[in-house]
Order: sequence, then structure tokens, then C-alpha cells
Amino acid sequence: MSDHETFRQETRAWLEGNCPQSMRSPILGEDDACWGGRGFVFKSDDQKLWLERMASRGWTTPTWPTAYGGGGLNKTEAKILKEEMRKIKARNPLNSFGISMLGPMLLKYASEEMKQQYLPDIVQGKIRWCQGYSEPGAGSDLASLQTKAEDKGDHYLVNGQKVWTSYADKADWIFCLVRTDFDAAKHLGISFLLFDMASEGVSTKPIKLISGNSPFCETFMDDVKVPKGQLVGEAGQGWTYAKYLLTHEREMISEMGSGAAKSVGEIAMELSPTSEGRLRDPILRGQIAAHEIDYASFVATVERVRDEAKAGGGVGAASSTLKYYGTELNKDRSELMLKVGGSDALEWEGQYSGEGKVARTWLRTKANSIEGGTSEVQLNIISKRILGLPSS
Amino acid sequence: MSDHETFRQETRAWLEGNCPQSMRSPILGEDDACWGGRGFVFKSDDQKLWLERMASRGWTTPTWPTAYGGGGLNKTEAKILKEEMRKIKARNPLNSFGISMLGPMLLKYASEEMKQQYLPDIVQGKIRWCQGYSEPGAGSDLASLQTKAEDKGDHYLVNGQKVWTSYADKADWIFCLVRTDFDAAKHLGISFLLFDMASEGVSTKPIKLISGNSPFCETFMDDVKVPKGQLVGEAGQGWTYAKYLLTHEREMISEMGSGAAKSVGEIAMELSPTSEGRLRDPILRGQIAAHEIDYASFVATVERVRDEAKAGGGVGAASSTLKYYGTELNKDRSELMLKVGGSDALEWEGQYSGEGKVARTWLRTKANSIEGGTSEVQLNIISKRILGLPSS
Amino acid sequence: MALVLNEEQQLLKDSAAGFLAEKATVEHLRALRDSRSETGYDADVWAETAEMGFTAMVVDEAYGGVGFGMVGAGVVAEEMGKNLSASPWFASSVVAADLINSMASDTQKEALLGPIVEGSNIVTLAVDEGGHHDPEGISARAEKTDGGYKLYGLKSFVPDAHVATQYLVVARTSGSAGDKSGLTVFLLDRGTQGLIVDQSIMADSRNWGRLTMEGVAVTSDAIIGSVDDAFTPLDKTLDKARVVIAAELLGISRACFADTMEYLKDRKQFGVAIGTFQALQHRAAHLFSDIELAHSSIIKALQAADADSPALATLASVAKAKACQVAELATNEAVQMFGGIGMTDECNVGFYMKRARIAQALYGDYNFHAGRYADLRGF
Amino acid sequence: MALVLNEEQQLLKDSAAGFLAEKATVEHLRALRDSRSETGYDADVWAETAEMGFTAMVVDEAYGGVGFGMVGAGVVAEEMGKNLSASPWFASSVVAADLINSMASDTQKEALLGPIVEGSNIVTLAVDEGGHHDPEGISARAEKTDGGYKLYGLKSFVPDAHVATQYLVVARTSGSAGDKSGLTVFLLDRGTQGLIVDQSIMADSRNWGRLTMEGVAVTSDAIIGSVDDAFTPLDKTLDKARVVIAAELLGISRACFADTMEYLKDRKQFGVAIGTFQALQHRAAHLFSDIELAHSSIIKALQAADADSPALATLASVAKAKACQVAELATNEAVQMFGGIGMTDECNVGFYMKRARIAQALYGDYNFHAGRYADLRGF
Repeated sequence: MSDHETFRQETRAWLEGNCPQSMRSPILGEDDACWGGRGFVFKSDDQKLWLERMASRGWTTPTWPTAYGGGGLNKTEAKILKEEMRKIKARNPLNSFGISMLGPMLLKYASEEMKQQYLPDIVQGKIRWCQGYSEPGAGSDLASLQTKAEDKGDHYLVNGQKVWTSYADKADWIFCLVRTDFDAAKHLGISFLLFDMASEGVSTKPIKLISGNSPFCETFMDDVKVPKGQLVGEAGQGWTYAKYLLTHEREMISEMGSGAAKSVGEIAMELSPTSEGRLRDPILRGQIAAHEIDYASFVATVERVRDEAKAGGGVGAASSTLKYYGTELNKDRSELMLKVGGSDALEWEGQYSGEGKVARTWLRTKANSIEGGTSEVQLNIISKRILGLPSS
Repeated sequence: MSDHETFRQETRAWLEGNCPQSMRSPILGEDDACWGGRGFVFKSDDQKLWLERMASRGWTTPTWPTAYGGGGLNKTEAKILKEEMRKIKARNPLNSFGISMLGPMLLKYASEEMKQQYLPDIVQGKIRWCQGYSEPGAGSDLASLQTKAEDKGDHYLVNGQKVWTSYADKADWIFCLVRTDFDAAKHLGISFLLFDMASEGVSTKPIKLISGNSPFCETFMDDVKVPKGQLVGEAGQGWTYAKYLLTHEREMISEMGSGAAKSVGEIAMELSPTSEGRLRDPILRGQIAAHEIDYASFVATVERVRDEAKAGGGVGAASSTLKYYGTELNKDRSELMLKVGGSDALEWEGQYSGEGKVARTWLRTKANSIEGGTSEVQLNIISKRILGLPSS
Repeated sequence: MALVLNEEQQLLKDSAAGFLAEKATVEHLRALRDSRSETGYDADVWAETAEMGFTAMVVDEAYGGVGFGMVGAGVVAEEMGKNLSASPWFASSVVAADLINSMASDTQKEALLGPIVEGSNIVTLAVDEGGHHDPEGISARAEKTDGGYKLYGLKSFVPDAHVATQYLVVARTSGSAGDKSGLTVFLLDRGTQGLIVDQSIMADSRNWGRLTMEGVAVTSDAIIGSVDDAFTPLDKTLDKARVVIAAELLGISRACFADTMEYLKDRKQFGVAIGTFQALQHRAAHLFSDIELAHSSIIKALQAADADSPALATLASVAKAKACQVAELATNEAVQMFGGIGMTDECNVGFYMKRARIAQALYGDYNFHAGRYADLRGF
Repeated sequence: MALVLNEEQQLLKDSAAGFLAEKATVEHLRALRDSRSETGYDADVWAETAEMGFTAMVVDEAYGGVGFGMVGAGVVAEEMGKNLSASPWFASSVVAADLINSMASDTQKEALLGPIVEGSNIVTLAVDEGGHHDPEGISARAEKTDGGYKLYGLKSFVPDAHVATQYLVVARTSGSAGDKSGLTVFLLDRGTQGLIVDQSIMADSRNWGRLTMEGVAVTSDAIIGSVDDAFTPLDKTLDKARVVIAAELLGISRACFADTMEYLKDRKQFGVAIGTFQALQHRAAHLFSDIELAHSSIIKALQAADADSPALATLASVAKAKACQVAELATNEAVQMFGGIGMTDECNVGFYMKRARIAQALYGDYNFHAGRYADLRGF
């Protein structure tokens, strides 16, 4: 038996014995996920147990080195783990920006000491991180940030404001872009700081969205003291680290919705009038077919990009294509869901619609092509970096 | 009875008595139209008769002043004439760039002497005109033209090359943009000349298009002497006249196809498989409906723009909207016609397909959004002149 | 007829624009929503709306109307769309008023239209029963009894249901779901035994509700028009309603587009106004053209309604379909061009977007009308 | 299976690319067209194509094939698309070869496949009868006679008909148009009494023709596969053919896109390269993304074909539909971005566009496959 086959069988047996039954069904929404962190209240004992068991093997971060608490798996093993988890519908044990965004960047750029200090807590879900990138008025022009970090010898004194900080009101620590040099060129004066959200001078204010939810905050920094040891890499190199991190964020966002349990066509057949085994609205049927043809091609592209990356070569600019197309398709899917449901899908409150689940999800998707770099920014990246079209 | 009602009855009677029966059916293609000019060979006696009779009343140019041979009709009367001609399916007696493009500009900008000299021959179809605007390599940047006209006292000496000259090989005269001042700013050194295509030094070469036809030529001017009297208006003001003329060209092109005898839906019902009174391909049915909904809205817009112009205010930037949308719809219509006909529509030679009528028409429409100002140029105009968006 | 407003219609437009921009704006709607208003509209503004004569557009002059017809209603609806004005105007003063005006007996008109024009009664049409508009598919039924009828069934997506004083309920007196014949309109008073009215909270923060009829007993006097034959006149009123709601969608598109253009001119990124980016300029110019096309199709259909043209059905489907497509594009482009700000509740774009999707769904969405167009045109 | 080419497949791709870019380019096609070539392809190049092994992709090794399978055929087809290589390769070496390879008896394979691989015989499938692909709708009929069958009917849009040596004709041995059962494949030799072959000149300047069968007598030996049951194996071969033609469309899209990008970088207007205009950049970037999606769907479907996956039908419809949509966009964007030059016959864009529409129509256009996808997915 090949090593991989052995690994598969052992993994299957371990999952079978360790994944609680209640953790073998899809989550019902972001509220139902395990986010970890200092103040996190587990929804159930099973949720806590599942996190602990997976974290003990480092399988919350399967490919991270064991030296930092990770699983130390190679890519093939990690794929097998994922496949086996999928087979029993095992939930992701931990949702974490520490894992999906900060961690890969620290692994690549941080000092050994810093890795030792921060990575294990991310693996265990002990610290919940948030991202301090965007600032009011900056939008796509991320590098125009104005949050100031003055060098005060042993610490930086941070003043400024961030916006679109996901779950800042629930996070323990923030990874934050600051300007340490106002004389340097726009992209060169930026540094990358980590600090505790409980630090004196940090405050947050949730932003109410069109979906009625408030997953984002404004974050204010008023004379916040950040020890020098919490600077990642070198001062002035923050933009390089930030871009690397953004590539991972793009990947994550482009996959949102790609785990959708049911296709639009299936849902439509359940909800819409049908006639002789077909949707009664032939135009809707054509629209859904068009969407699903694109979606199937997109999923194949995600697969192909991974396979190509595995065969050598990084993700690189391909992530812009996936981010752009994936988020546009996700919006398209939501518009189709409105058409499928008709006026029923536009209810906002009430049990009938699960408190407006379809409508609120639809509105939420509108942000997909804005957050993590707008569609326009991705198209700019593609046209310049891949197609080599000239700048004006 | 109102004056207009009287006019309508008189017009109807005259048309009934004067329009030959064979001129009461749609033309079969550009070859079947009456173009006039010195060398024109009439397709039939009826065609000649119909031109002469209409020209004798000035009704080839119904709204032009009688002083220049026009019909002298007001807008309402002209509309009535058009309606009555449509009722009996009367053909346009004369296809002419002199009428649709040059004439309106001369009426606005030319000297009285010039009007007397050129307009009556246009009305009578005695002289066939072509347009010398585009130059090789200029494309949308029309004003970058390089054809040189040197002031030699009593004449200009013209040297240069034009391209996309419609039917230059069949035209008698050309209206031609030339550069008379190479030191002036780009738009200011341009003048507007008229000259005989039989002048020494003028030669033409047809351009073979993807449709297999050659309606356009390259036109070469090699030391062509053009008398000063053939300059329109003032030297250096050619760009102003050219732009005015372009507005009329845009209108003309935007209406191409709007006289389509049958809707796509009707044609599809004749050519495509149907089932219980509907097209058997429900996706095609949806695509045709989408096209026709847009087309009906477009036709209503053409009507509204005219009515608004009549109620005061010119055509102005609205012509860009019509040009842009009309040509895109015309291309869309042709793509749909391919879908309707399937492989039958892609035949290129042979009686079965009328020598590839559908395919060649389809290819011809691709030029609609290029000629007379590309769609991109129209969108630039709309965003700047109507929406007031800033230039970079 | 020229596809432009005449002088009177232009004055009406200016008057509606001025009144609504002061009294019934997005801000007013936001306040109603945040206070969880029980009525969902401002009673004083509604009374003023009636005083201004906006409630009298489609009613014959003999019954207190002002004779502006559907062109007038469309002009007002466009301004309502621009301001997202919350009121029972569309349900009562346009749809119910036109149905009564065109179907009811003289006695009924005499009794019903005055209070509608005055705004003292709010009447609403209950036609749909599921998520999709389908007047032929109605299955609510009216069973013949000794003294009249008993009604059973459900009605959903009923505008202003919980504030209405009377309901025009379409029910089946014969045939079965899918038949055009067999439909009859009944007038039900609020509070009639067996009639349960539930409010629905919809995405647009406006008034909607459901009716449940558990054997609602009415006499034959409650019938508007003739028994079994409601479909044709009902569909004509629906066609007019479709064009007027298309005009509201046009107003939404125009206002949302205007806000977006202003933002493109003001908002700076990378040191320049984002309106200088050609990719955005071209999308804006395309959207502008689309809005102009929708405008033309709507005014053409409104005029056809007033002229009682046989082309109304086709033109109404063109206008509603085009307006739906344009409103979807305009609101989606707005949130994308506004970026993060467009995602926040404090920005008006979300309000436009939510109301647009509701108005798109009402009386047939794009797909309904594109399919209907193809049927009407015989392909 | 990883969605990337393995080393052997990559070598095949490089070899095809090199060979075709030298021997069978758009320029060669233009020359064939302008000389009104009677055969429509270059016999020497065709012989070389066979020598290089490209004609042996889909045939079992036992019959002279090289075992590259459909992935191999797709790789070659993409390069043929890039060059618009004119040859009977697709009709004979892919479609006919696969049909025989999968349906014929050992004796038939022994007899037929060798000459196909050698390129000495050109065999083509005659399935369609009208403007639209519709294998179930076949009405050409084969009437049972004493010694065999007599065939009657018309076949149109037959690739390489007038240069073929043999025809695989699908005809109805029972049932009527619309039935899946009752179809049978017959092998007809060129020149058989009653078989009339007419060339059609199509927009792509490639080889097409019509067959008229006026009682073509054949013995039962002419039957490939079993009587009445051809639909299922035929549709499987068609699915493979659909993906391979999708790969050709991908090649066309890529070449056309590459030419366009080059033009955008070189062509100057208003003093700058037109590739600096953001509106064009965004359209180019979108198109690029679309081409990448088509690529992925095609390689996935090609692998499914070789793995004999039950998902082939769905994946084939996804791949063909996506390739059709992308090729239409790529060619239309090309002519628009090239402007006037793109309208001239001397520019290659027109050739790409014409061939693309033909390849789009062949074995089901976008609409056919979108509808088929919906049927297969049960909605």
C-alpha cells in the first residue's frame, strides 16, 4: 500500500472516531461557525471538543510546520485530509483570519521569534485576529493610508482610523498597516504592526450594512502604544507583506459560495413552478443554465490553477482572475436566487423566509466584488501583469 | 379640413399616380438602390422615372429650400410624405451621401454661391458624392489627418491618402478634409475641400472586406489641383464643418436596419423548428425577446429624440446615444439571425442562401460600430458631454 | 402623439417633484423604518398628496378625477421612484382606482371613487398568491351560497394590505388554476368575518401583507364587473399598473444614477476623481443610454394606455421588461461604483436597490414580460 | 486527475504547434481559398500530418493508434484552431475514427482504421439534416430490402463531404423523427449508386457538403454497430467530438485574442497606444478570464472522455457551450478593437470569426448545449 493510501486510511479512521456527530453537517451561517479567541462562547461542547481534537494534531492548519503547532502535512496529504473531511461532511473546526490571512504571511516574512510567539495561538484558536488595512476615503487606493505610527524609541505611538475591519469588535488582536515614514514614496513608508485590541486607546464602532447586519467596524486608534517587538519584518516594507497577504485573501473570497450545497437549478426545481419536469419559466431555465455553465467552468479553473501551482509555479496573478470571476458569479447566483424565489425571496423579517435569508445573502454578496480588492482593481492587475497592456 | 390633411390627401394622390408599381417594394440590397451620378446605370426605366418625378418636386430632399431645388416642406409635411410613401412601400428614389451628409452641412455653412452651385445637382441625383475623412492609421483620431493642401494662390495642391472612402470608385466628386496649416493646433489646421474625382492625380483602389464585398476604397491624391473656389467656408474651420456633418452621419448609421421589414421573431418562426406555436429552442426565444424589447425601446427613443428636437433643442449629444445603441443592436440582430438559421445561415455561395446573404450581412454589420465614430468614441462623448464626467 | 410631455404634464411633473422632494424622501422612509412605524407612511403627507390632486390621476372627471390619465400617473410615479416616497398612492390611487373606474357599475363608482380620491379610503388589489405573478394561475375560490359567495384562499404580496380599508380580491368562481375564464373581482371590507390580514416586512421597508380568507361571506353586491369574466379587464388594469410601476423603476434608476455620477465626480482615488477612469465612464455612458431607452418605452406605453390602444399589452411588457433590466443594472452599478460606502445602510443606494427588486417583482418581472412579449408577438 | 498536461501531452502540443505553424496556417487557408482549391486542403501536408501521428490519436493501439486519446485530440485541435489549419483531420481522424473505434466490429475496425490512421482514406460522419444539430430528429430512412437496405434522404453540413472516400450515414431503420431509438449507422462508399455528393461553399472557406440519397442500396455488412440502437454510442462519439471542436474554438479564441493584444500594444491613437485605454483593458481582462474558464472546462471534459466517465455528457455540454460563448466574444471584441483594419480581408480576424461561427454551429451551438445541460441536470 502506498504511503498516501495508508495516510488516507488512518485519517479516515481518526476522523470517524473523533469528529462528533453534530459537527458533521454544514454550518447554518457565520454565527454558527467556530471563530475561537479569548472571549468566544462555544455553541456546544461538541464544537469545543472538535476544535481541541483537530488543533491537537495541528489539523486546523494542516500544512503549517509542526514546529509552530501545524500539521506538517505535504500538499497531497492535506488534500486527502480535506477529501476525507468532506466525505463525512465534517465542519471546518476553526474559522480564522489568523489562518487564512496573517499566518501565511508570518510564515514567509516574520522572524523566528515572532513565529514562535504568534503561530501556535492561531493554530489553537486562542487568539482571534482582525485586519486593519482600509481607511476612510482610501477605497481601492489602499496604499494612500494615513494612520501614523511615530517611532518613540521602544514603541510606536499609533494614531488614526481604520474602516471595514471585519469583526473588530470581537477580535483579540489586529494586524495593521501604518505609515512610519511620511517622506518616503507612497508604497515605501508603510509598516506592518501587530497589537492587542485591548490596548489603551483602541476603540471600535460597528458599521450597519444594507443587509441589516454589522460584520464590519470602524476602528479608532488614539495614542496607542505598540512595542517595537510587534513590528513584522522591517519598517517600510509593510506594503510587500500586505500584498502577499492580499493574494491569500483574494483566494479566500473567490471561493466564497463555491461550497454551495445545492445548485441554483436544484433550488429552482424545488421552489418554482415546473411543467413536465422542466422549470415553467423557460427564460429562467436559460439563465440558470448560463450561470451553471460558467460556474462549472469556474470550479474547473480553481482546480486547474491549484494543479498548475502544484506542478510548479505560484498562484500569482491567477488569483486576480479567480477573485474577479468568482465574486461576479456569486453575485449573479444571488440575483438568480431572487428570480427563483420571486417576491417570497424579498421578505426581510418573519419565519417564512428565515428572517430574510435569501434577501440578506443577496445584499451581502454585493460586497464580494469590493472587499479584498474591487473587480476593477483585479481587471487592472490582469491587464497589466498578465496581458502586459501599457499604463497611460 | 386642416392644411395638413389637405397636404396628406394631395400627396397620397400624387404618389398613387406617379410611383411606378415596381418601385413599391423594398430594395434587395445596396446594388438594387438608385445612387444617381454621372456614370450610373439605371436598373430599370421605372427607377429612372421615379427619380425624375420625385426630383422634379424636390422630394428627394423634402425639407431643403425650393431655392436650391428642394421640396420646401416643413417638418410635419415631410413626416406626412414619409408616412404616405411607407404606406405604399415606395422606395427611396435616391440613395445619396450628398443628401444625407454633405447637403445639410453646405446648407448651414457654405456661401450662397456654393449652395447654388452644388445643391441642385444633389437634389437631382446628377452628381454622386463620396466622403474623404479617414486616413490610414488615424482610426478614431480623425483630426490627426495628414493629407496636405498647399496654398498655391488660385488653387490648393493636394497630396495624401484617404481610406474607407465609400464607393470612391463610383463617385463623381469628393468632400475631403485636408490640412492647410501644419503649425496650427491639431483641430485648427483643417480645411474642407470639394473636388472632382476625375481631377488629374486622383486614383482609387477598392478594399476587399471580410464580407467579400468592396464598398470602400483607398483614395490617393497626387498633386491634385483644387481651385480655391471649392473651399467650403473658411480655411482652418474644416473641423467644425466636419463635426456637424458627422452628427448627420451618426444619425444615418443608427437608423440602418431600423427599416428592417421583418422582426427577428417573425423570421425565426419561418425558419426554425417550432412546437405548439412557439420556437422549439426556448433559449433562442428568450434571446429574441430580449433583442426585440431593446429594439422596440430604441425605436421609441429615435421617435422621442425627434419629437424633443421638434419641441425645441437640437439633436446634439443624443445622436451619440442613438449611434451607439442602434449599431450595437444591429450587430446583435445579425448574430441572432445566425442562431436562427444555424449552419444554413453560414453558407457563403450558392443559390440556397442567396449567395450567402445572411452571412455577408452579418459581417457587414460589424462595421456599424466602427464607421462614423466607433462605439468607444460615442461612449466617450456621452460620458463627457452629457454626463459631465471629468477627463483624466 | 409626440413622445414628449405637454405643458400641463410638465407642470404636474414639477409640482410632484417639488412636493415629494420636500415631504416624502428616502430620509422620510428611513425614519419610518427606524421607528418601526405601524402605518408605514405619514398620514399628514398622505392627506396633502390627496389635496394636491395626485390621487385623482386616473379617475374619470365625473367621479372627482382630474383627467391626467396614465401619463399623469406615470409622471408622478417617476418622481415617487426618485424619492422612494412611502404612501399607498400606487396601490389605491392608481391600481384600485383604475380597476374600479374601468370595471365597476356607476353606483359602485359613485360610492367608491370619491373616498379614494380624497385619500380617506385605501383600497388595494389582491391578485398574487405565490412568489411569482400569475393572474391566470389564481386558485383562491369563491363558492356560491344562498345570499352570495364564500371566499377561501390565500393572497400574498398585497401592497398596503394592513393599512387598507377595502380589498379588491380576485377569486375563482369557476374553472381551475391556469384558466383565463372563471375569475371574478370581489370587494371586501376590512374586518369582514373570516378575513385575516397579516403584515409582511419586506426588503423595501414599505407596506406589504398577506390575506387569508377562511370562508369570507359576501353578498353579490360585492362583485365588481361580471362574474367569471374578470380576466380581460383585470389584465388591462394590470397592464397600466405595470407601466406605472415601470415609471417608478425609471425614477429609481435615474435617482440612483444621478447619485452615482455625483459620487464619480467627487470621489478621489489614486489622486484623481474616479470619474476620470474610462472603464467607469463607458459603463456609465452605456447605463445612461439604457435609462433613456427605458424612458422612451414607458412614455410610449403610457400614451397607449390613455389612447386605449390595442398595442397596450405588448408595449406594457416592453416597458416593464426594459425598466426591470435597467433598474437592476443601475442599482448594481451604483453599489459597485460607490464601493464600500454603497454597502452601508447610511448610503441611499441600498434603499434604491431593495425597492427596485420589489418593484421589479410586482406584476411580473423581466422574465414574465419577456415571455409574455414573445407570446404576444407569436414566437 | 490533475487538470494539467503531462509531459508526453506537452510534447505533443509543442510538436503540433511547430508543425502547424509552419505547414497549415491562416495564410495557407487564404491561398487555398483564393485559388479556389478543388480539394480544400494540401495533400502533402495531410500526408505529413499522418506521418507525424496526429491522425492516430483516438484509435486503439491494436489498430495502429498511439493511445493519446481525446486529451491528445484536444491538444492538437487547439493548435489547429490557432492556425485555422485546413484538413480533414477532425472529420476523419477524430469523429469517424472514434465512431468506428467504439461501435464497429473487430473485422470492420481491422479494415477501416488503418487507412484512416494512414490518411489514405477520408471518412466523415453525416448526421445533421437541417440548419440545426438535432440527432434525435433524423428523418433520413433506411428501408429493409432482401439483401440489405435502401437509403433515402438528405444530409447537410457534412464536413469534408466532397473529398471523403467513405461516409458514416446515420439513418432511421424504425420510429420517426424525434425518437431516440430506431437509428442505425451505415458505411457508404463514395460513388455508390444513388449517392449524390454536392460541395457547399461555407463562410469559413473550408470543406463542407450535402449528401442526397435516392435509394442507395447497401448490404447488411454496411451496418456499423447494431440496428436501431445507434443513438447512445453515437451521442457518446458526438460528445467527444463536441469537446474536441470546443478545443478548436479555444485555439481560435486564443490566437484571435493574442493578435488583438498585440494590436492594442502597437496601435497608436491620440498619441498613445490604444492598449492604455482602461475601457479596452477591462474588456480584455474580462475576455482573458473567460478564455481561461473555457480552457478549464475543456480539459476537464477531455479527461472525462478518456476516463469513460458518466459525467461526459454534462461536461461536454458545459465545454462546448462555454467555448461557443467565449469564441463569439473573442472574435467580436477583436474586430471592434482592430477597428477598420479588422473589417478587411487582409486581416486574419475575419477568418477567425467565420471559422468560429461554423465551429460554434457544429454538433450543437450554445443554445443547444445550454438547453441540453438543463435537461441533463433535471431543471
